[in-house]
Amino acid sequence: MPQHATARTDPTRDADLKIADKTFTSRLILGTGGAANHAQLAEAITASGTELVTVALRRVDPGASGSLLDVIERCGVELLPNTAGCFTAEQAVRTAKLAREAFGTNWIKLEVIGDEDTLLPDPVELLDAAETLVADGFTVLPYTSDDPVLARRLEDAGCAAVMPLAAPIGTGLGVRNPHNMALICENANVPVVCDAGIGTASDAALAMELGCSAVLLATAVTRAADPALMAAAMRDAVSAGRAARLAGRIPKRHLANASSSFEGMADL
Amino acid sequence: MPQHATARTDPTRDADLKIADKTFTSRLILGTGGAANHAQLAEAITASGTELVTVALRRVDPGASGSLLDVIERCGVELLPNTAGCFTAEQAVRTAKLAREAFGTNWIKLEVIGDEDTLLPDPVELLDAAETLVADGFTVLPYTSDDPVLARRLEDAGCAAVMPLAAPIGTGLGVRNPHNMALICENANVPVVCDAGIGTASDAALAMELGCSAVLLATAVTRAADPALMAAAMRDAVSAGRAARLAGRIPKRHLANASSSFEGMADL
Amino acid sequence: MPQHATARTDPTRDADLKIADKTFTSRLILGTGGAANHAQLAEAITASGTELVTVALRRVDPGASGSLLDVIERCGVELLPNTAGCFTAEQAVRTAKLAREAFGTNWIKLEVIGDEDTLLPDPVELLDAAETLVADGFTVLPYTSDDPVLARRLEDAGCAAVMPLAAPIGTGLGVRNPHNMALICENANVPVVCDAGIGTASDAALAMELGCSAVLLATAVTRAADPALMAAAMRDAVSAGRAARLAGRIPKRHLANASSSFEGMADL
Amino acid sequence: MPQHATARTDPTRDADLKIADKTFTSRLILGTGGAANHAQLAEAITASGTELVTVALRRVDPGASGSLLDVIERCGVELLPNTAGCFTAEQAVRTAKLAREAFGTNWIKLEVIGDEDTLLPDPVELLDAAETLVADGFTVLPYTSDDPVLARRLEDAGCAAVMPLAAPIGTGLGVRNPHNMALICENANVPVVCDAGIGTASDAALAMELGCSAVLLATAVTRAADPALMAAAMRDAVSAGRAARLAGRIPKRHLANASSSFEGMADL
Amino acid sequence: MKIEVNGEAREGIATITDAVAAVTTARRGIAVALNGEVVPRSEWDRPLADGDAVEVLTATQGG
Amino acid sequence: MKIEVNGEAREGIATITDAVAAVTTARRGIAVALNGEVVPRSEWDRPLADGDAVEVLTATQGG
Amino acid sequence: MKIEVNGEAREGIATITDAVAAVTTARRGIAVALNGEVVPRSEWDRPLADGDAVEVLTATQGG
Amino acid sequence: MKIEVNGEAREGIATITDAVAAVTTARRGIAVALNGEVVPRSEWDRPLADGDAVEVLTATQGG
Repeated sequence: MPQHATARTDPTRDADLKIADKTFTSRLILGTGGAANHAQLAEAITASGTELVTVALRRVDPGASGSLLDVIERCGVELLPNTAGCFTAEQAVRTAKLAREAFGTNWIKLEVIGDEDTLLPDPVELLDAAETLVADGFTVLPYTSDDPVLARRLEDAGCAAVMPLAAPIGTGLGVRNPHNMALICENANVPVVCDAGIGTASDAALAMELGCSAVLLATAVTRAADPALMAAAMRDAVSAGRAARLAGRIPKRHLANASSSFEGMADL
Repeated sequence: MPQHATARTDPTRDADLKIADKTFTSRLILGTGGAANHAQLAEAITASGTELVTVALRRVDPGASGSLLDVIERCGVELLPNTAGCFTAEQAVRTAKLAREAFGTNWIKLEVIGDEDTLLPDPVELLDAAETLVADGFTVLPYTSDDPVLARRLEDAGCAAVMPLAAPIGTGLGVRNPHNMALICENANVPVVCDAGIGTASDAALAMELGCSAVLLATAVTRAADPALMAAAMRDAVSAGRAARLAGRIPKRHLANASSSFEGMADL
Repeated sequence: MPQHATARTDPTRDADLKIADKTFTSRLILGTGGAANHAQLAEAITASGTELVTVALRRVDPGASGSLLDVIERCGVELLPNTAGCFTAEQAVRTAKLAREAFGTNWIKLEVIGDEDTLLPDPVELLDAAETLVADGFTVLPYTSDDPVLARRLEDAGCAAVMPLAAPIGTGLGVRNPHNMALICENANVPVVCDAGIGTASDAALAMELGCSAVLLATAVTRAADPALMAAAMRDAVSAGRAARLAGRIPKRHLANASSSFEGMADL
Repeated sequence: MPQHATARTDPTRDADLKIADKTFTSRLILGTGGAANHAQLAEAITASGTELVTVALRRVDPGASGSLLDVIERCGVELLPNTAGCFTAEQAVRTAKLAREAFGTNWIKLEVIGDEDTLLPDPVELLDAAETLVADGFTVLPYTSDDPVLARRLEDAGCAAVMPLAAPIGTGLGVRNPHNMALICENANVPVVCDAGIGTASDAALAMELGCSAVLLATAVTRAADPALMAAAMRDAVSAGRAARLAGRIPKRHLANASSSFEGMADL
Repeated sequence: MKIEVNGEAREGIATITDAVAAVTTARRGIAVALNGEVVPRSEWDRPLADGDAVEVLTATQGG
Repeated sequence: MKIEVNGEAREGIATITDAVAAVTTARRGIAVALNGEVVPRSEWDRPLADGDAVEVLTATQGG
Repeated sequence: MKIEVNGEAREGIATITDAVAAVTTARRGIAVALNGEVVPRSEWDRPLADGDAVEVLTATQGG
Repeated sequence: MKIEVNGEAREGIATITDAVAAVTTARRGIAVALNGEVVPRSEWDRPLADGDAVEVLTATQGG
């Protein structure tokens, strides 16, 4: 029974996250952008309990001290390259192929940006790039808007997951449109990963309660005053939100529902 | 370093909850009302990690099977009696004295209700009862509205903590007025315990992020489809919210803040 | 029929606002505080369509240019003195009596503040003052928190209306707790006037939709960039919110409800 | 001065709504779908003050009593045909051409739906149809999601306005994502019309406050308990929201800002 | 000759004018599609072919 | 002598100890009110008077 | 004799009428408190005592 | 012969291997694009032509 209790109280135990051919125990994916240095990043990765971290592809910097890949390797986590910064499907496809060559993985976090102020995705270019990369054998995880129709089309195009944003990258505004996020989760047949816009723990918990299978965040942790502590907060928030979703929350009521029965009240 | 990491990732390590003369590692207080049976209650208490549970005082039920006190004792947690169901200061004071006699504790969760549909507290009777009980040597934890002025007056009256509601008892509406809750936390010199109205994990995390020292809930766990799993969710949500508060969240922005720098973009 | 239409489209026609012995066509009460000068104030009063404006009682200022009373008289509106700035029941009662002497009205907007940073009311002092003033024959309109129990007690004390705040004075945060505001309106047998905290038109409309009988605001208009235009906005927002409440809004749905039927679609 | 006041208090006076070659005094566009009968529809159109109403194109119904076109003509408003119910660009383009033939207008409310449960637009088909229709000389008003990038692309395609949804058609959920709506308004160089999802007056006012140039709604009025009264509410809400936007609202504050100065307080 | 008008098979329909007359007496606010393509009123008299599908459309309440 | 115990009239109840025994065998976590006022266990043997109302209370699930 | 009017010590003030005249020429919308208690206009001529505090109040902009 | 490596014109670069060596000693986690197209490591020794643009890329922190 304590054993049972343990099982019950660890929702990930009986429900690992499966994306394409891989299985993860942690439902938190960490972006590495924004960390002040490699030591701080390593501490945050460890505290977050994540098993998958994103990286960008950029020109080698002759002056760089230490290798990001070494940090990731030391932390024992897998790497997910992204196409951040691309504005066209062609640019994104080329970047994905370079990432495959550089890191020996066919997994790609597909980003095709349509606006440099909001960094919001371009729906047409994104779908185009997704179709091309799926055809080329990539496991495509697209960063998308919270549009349920676009999410469906990305899934139909063969994406291994859909990653709708909570809010624009780095804004920390949390889930701006819980209704859309819920609609996406209700209709998706692939994992839904809430990607971008998370600011604090309750945002991450809410995303999971709405039905997301995982949360991807970077800035919220890497730019927090204490990244490692915020990473731990996000780790707990994601499992809390997942457990709450599975546990079946009470309905919302307009009027009260006594938790202490009036029955047996003394006549004082 | 892993040791350090552990310390960093366990915000309660360096910051236990102190109320009056007692110290708690857990920042979740569980109400026992609403549980289907003692076995389910015990499982929820264990999964929640709580160290303090509330009980009501009622006429002995000759037909009752098993003793609630035995359950609480077996779980190794402390007991906090309440004055639930009282509509006047006099009734509440008498109930508190009976609880002290019955359980040998001078701690009391003070409830004085002003309306039977919403079970919202009566500010005048509540303050009156608090003053009387403090003068009689009780450690008074008042269940109060989210009115910052009333919270201040209860603190001035000598209450050991103030326990503003998130929403009416059992409604599961979450923190209805985060602004008031934040104002109370900013000004309080005693622990603020968010009491009543929590529905799901993100609600509890938010309460902690707003500055609460702990969360007290019953219905959200005891009436969930899977109480033990929801108890675990609340346990994690409270530590997530606490850690996020301590970690210093990122500011909210209107426009995006790139987590992947554009610097070093390849020309593709 | 156009006549009918007119009647239908003017919700105030068949439903004037009655407080104590007076009847008002406008459901907007304007506070005069914060206006840059008397001319701007007069313009705002006219544009707002209000019939009742609040004033404070202060030491005569020998250097004052022009009389506020003349402005109010020229605008042809009635005056409602307040007890703003009082921290105790005694102070408020004395101020009310001085206002009655100065302006020849027994109407008083009762304010008893409990905190100088938030200017939130003190529930105990407020109720005490209300009882004293009602006994002395005043028509008491108390500025109160959004606590439904306190509102009930003020009504029971004989207040002619209850005036719960949307948010603290001058914050412009809008209705912080629509649930409490709705609970107050559902249970009140006197007019509920939403007082303080309104920032923009949609806030005022929402207050009326929640069931308020009127809205009282000052800062939102007097400190807007264009006070007269904002006054017109508030005039329209209050009648819009009132009409929407009376018109019976559609229910909220999770999924769509086609406004263009699919029936008769051409086969193209 | 009263003349001035009038001007000031009628924000539409100095700021009519211009779309393509037409100018409107009213900023409310009414959908005719959902009305119980023609009489009720006529009453709602009149009460709303609208100058433009939408209609769908369907197979002639031999059993239909009376002509919708006669109703619209009698009300003296213009007609805006839509492509409601179309799921592909081709279908929508054909429908638009038929509408042009039937009604002698090259204005079209372009709808291309991507999901029958939510009736949310399909971004790819929508943009494709918009480009085709613009090339064919249509004045295209696309019903779109609240995605700022898609809105930009529709504007770049030559649409005369963009019409982002507040929420799915007929849900009455109001502006689900004010942040996106504000971003669209900040960046658009054509009028932004908030289309679909409005439930009540405060929703319409908020849409205007966020920067929309107009509001298009049907169900909220036609399916209200009293359509004519709700139409009047929406008329006032739209002008209230517009005026509030132009008037420059006060900033939101965390703490209070006294509307009655403490200066000159009597010593009582 | 079998012609489909608004989804119903009909006999004795030689032209679009016939097809329109078969379902409505109204002339204002009517548009016709022949096999999916709009047919301007000026061409309503051109003969139909067996199996042609005619859609006769007008305004209905819509959002 | 008529004594009310937890709202029910009872016969043959001379002391609070009798009243408690009438409704429960438990001793731990029990408190007694006589006519609304708490009675410490040390005084449970003092005789009751006709019409006395005794409340015998214990812990139940509560929020 | 020292009288305080609206917080300022003044000389040569014998009655409330004097006190009012010392700070304003207005008569409408004025109320007077003597040592905290309101004084009806009918009693403005009663003599003041040394140390009396007079408040002369009127309407100002307020929310 | 002028070759551009990561946006900088360089001399004495005959192959991609030379280009890579010019900017980094690392071999792991490196990818190369020649005029926009990825070049697998097996082809790094093929000669470059005048005006070729080489991009030598690796992992950096990204969200």
